Amino acid sequence: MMEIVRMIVVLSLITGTAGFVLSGLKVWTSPIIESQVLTYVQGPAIKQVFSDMANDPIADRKKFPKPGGGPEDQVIVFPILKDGKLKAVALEGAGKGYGGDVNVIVGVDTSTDTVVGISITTHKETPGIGSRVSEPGFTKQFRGRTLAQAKLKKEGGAIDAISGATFSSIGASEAVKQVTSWYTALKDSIKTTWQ
Amino acid sequence: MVNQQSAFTVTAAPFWHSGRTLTGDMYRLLLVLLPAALLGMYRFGYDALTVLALAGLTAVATEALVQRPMRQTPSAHDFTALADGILFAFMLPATAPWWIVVVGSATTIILGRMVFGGYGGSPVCAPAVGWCVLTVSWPAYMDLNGMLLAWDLVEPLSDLKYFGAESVAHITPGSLLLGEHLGALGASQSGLVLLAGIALLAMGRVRWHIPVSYLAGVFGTALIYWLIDPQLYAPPLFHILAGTTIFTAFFLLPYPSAAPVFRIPMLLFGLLAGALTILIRVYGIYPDGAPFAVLLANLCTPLLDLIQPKPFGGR
Amino acid sequence: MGSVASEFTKGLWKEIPPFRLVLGLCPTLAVTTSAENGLGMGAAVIFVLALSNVLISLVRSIIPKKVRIACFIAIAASLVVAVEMLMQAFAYPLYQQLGIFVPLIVVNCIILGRAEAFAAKNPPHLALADGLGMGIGFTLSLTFLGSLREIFGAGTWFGHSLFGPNYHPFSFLVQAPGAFVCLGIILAGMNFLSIWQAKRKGLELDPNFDAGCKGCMACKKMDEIAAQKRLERLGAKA
Amino acid sequence: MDIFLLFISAIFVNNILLAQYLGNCPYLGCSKEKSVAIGMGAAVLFVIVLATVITFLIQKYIMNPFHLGYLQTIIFILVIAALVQFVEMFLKKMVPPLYKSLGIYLPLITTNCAVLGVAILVQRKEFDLWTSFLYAIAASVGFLLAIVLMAGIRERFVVTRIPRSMQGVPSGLVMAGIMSLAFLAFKGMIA
Repeated sequence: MMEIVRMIVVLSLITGTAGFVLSGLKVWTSPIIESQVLTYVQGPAIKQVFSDMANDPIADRKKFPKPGGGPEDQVIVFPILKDGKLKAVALEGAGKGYGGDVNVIVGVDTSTDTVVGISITTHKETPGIGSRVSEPGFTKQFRGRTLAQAKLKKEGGAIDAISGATFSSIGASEAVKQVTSWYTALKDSIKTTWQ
Repeated sequence: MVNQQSAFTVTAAPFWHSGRTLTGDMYRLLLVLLPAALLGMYRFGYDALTVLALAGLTAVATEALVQRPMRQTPSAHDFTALADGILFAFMLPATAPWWIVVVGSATTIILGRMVFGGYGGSPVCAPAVGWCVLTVSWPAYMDLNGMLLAWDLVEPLSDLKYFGAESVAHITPGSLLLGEHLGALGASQSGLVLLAGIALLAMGRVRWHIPVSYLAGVFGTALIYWLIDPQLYAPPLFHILAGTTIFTAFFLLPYPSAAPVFRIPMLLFGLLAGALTILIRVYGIYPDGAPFAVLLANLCTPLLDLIQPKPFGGR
Repeated sequence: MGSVASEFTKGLWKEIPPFRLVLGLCPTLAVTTSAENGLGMGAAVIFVLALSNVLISLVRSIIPKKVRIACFIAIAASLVVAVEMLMQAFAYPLYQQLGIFVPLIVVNCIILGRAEAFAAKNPPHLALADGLGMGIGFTLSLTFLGSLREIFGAGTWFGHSLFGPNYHPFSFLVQAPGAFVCLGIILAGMNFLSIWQAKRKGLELDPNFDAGCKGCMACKKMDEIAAQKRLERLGAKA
Repeated sequence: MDIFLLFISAIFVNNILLAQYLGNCPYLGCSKEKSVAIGMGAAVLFVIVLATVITFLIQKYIMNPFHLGYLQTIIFILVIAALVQFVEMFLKKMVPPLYKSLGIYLPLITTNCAVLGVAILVQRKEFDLWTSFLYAIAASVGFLLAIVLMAGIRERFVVTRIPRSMQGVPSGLVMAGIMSLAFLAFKGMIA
């Protein structure tokens, strides 16, 4: 009996201490991890869309409540500033492709409300077929489109789907649509945040 | 450690020697391959001779070098290393750069046999190991079409891979048999290699089971694909005559220590390798999958050999 | 029991982990495609191994024998989670490169092997020396193997081009088969050295020199099972 | 058809041992005898499938709702360790014949990185439960195939003149390399 009690006490002591230390570590590292992930996953994609940035959108990012989401859901907005003034914003959206979510960074010009460009951050599409959504041949089409045009032609937009990779194209286009809807809903609060 | 030769010496005198020796076997092997090598030299010129000589020389030298620290008696005189080197060179493009030949030939000897104790200990076909290592390392230098740009011909299997069955429809079995196309140095001289193989069969140096069942496996699998869609897949005879198929059947697959020894396992072994060859040619990224198929089949050898005849009176 | 110095240095050569004690093969094979990855993985292992050794040695008297393995695993796993978080926070590209092999440090036999074979029986300062020594030995081996594969397989070292554009890298080495072959040849070289040394000094060769993963309980048990099966078969035949 | 591709991919193209380097310790440790290899392979298959399904459910219904994702490693390994113990006790009591053939391998499997590896892989690949289950089966069949082929070959090493310094693990590793080379033939068959 003594033995079993000792086993339970020791085991729970060890796991308890471990849990305590780890949750402390988690609280300390999670903001650093978040910015690291953003720098290495979203950062390059944002750079691809905005080749001439003056600020660091990752450091200047702000969180907004997700339109239509629950009280805890948030959207991260990356501002592109010029001379301290807001020029454009980048948001990341996701759409369901063939193999899983297609995540897309979409840059939107805040003065004209047009798409500056898109860049695929992560996807699980078939290499060589669905993965062509991340090639310039597809992403370039979004450049300079108005928010209403930035969807596939069969949905009334101006974008050609990649032949043979319809699902992946739909996924990317869904992600862009998600971003444009968020942008439209958040436009005013974005503009007041950065002027 | 029951590892030394003593594991075998459990017999009683007197003995009768069959007259068959390792040296004699290798001597015959090299002799029957000579016509194909000569035709290869005639077609691809001086380069082919250099590749053959370099591969053979490196193989012998590597074996001698590695045998010293292994404390084995040097065995260059039994021609096994030379034969492995030549078999390996037969699968190279004739214009292969010298360093690729040296590295490949050394790999053949070291990875293919010396790490397993030398000729007879290797569980896989040594020249196929050398070829596969080179193919995964330097695909550009092993690409037959790309390496033989100076000739006006094409390599049928690469064409099949990249341009589809139509592009090889005009190639007749006769021209394949005569080797009137680009291909591996010696292995693509299908007609002469076939004659060499038949000569080995006739001399009793190779048993018929493996080559015949391999060719049957290639033919059968290719036939299935061809019947499904003759527009998309090449005819079975093309697969048998193109590339290194015949060379594989007679010289790589029956590699002594790496092939099964009983009849039914040998037949299954050949069929398996044949089917794998076609599967790799149809779905894989390598135009000619025969040596890969050899390696894969070799891996199954010990399991296939479990199908044994029952000893008389055994339980 | 030896001194701190001898416990530390044995991990560097005499019992250098993946080469002499065949421990922790999976990460050794998987992450050594470049010298940098080998070094990064090694650093993570040093951290986990040294700390787990110290912690286990500290609590060794209160752990009941029956659940000791569970306790070791719990301690090692917490440390691995800590490493995962620290790595994500401060070396994210490396974390991406090493991928699934960071969490898998917890089942690396080197951690449990040292816990069972050393830390559970020795005071903390010796356990620390042992953990550091083994960890550094592991890092050295991984960096060595990584350098070898990177230099010949890609023509670079820590990302710097070495031989210029005319070198055609032997990319077999950075692919999966090359990992196995390279490690196999290195192990053979170490064995060759042991045999040669033993012969030169006129000593008996350690009969276990090629017994495989010595510190890992699994392999010892495995040999027992194999021997038992063999006996059973012989018994059945007789 | 997708299931077929998943199986081909996990068994041949991305073999868990030969291409993903998971579970190499038992691969080299238990491949000296065919009977041991088959026993180990079967035990691994059993445990991987069970552990993958259970850790999947724990991840989905306990860890995700409570935001405990960062404790994945520690929770998974403790669950696997407990699971293996439990399975061993269960088999011993309820199915003695199965325990006799698989039981001896079970305690060794806790520290097999293939088990934890597959459990974490299906989480990283974001498979659903059914796909995870199938992937676990396919991956462990790949393990079984590789280890049995290897055992067949290594049994023959006993009668060859392998140099002294190559005996045991080194020759096993080189053979694993050649096996992995042969499996590269399947490269490109499935992306």
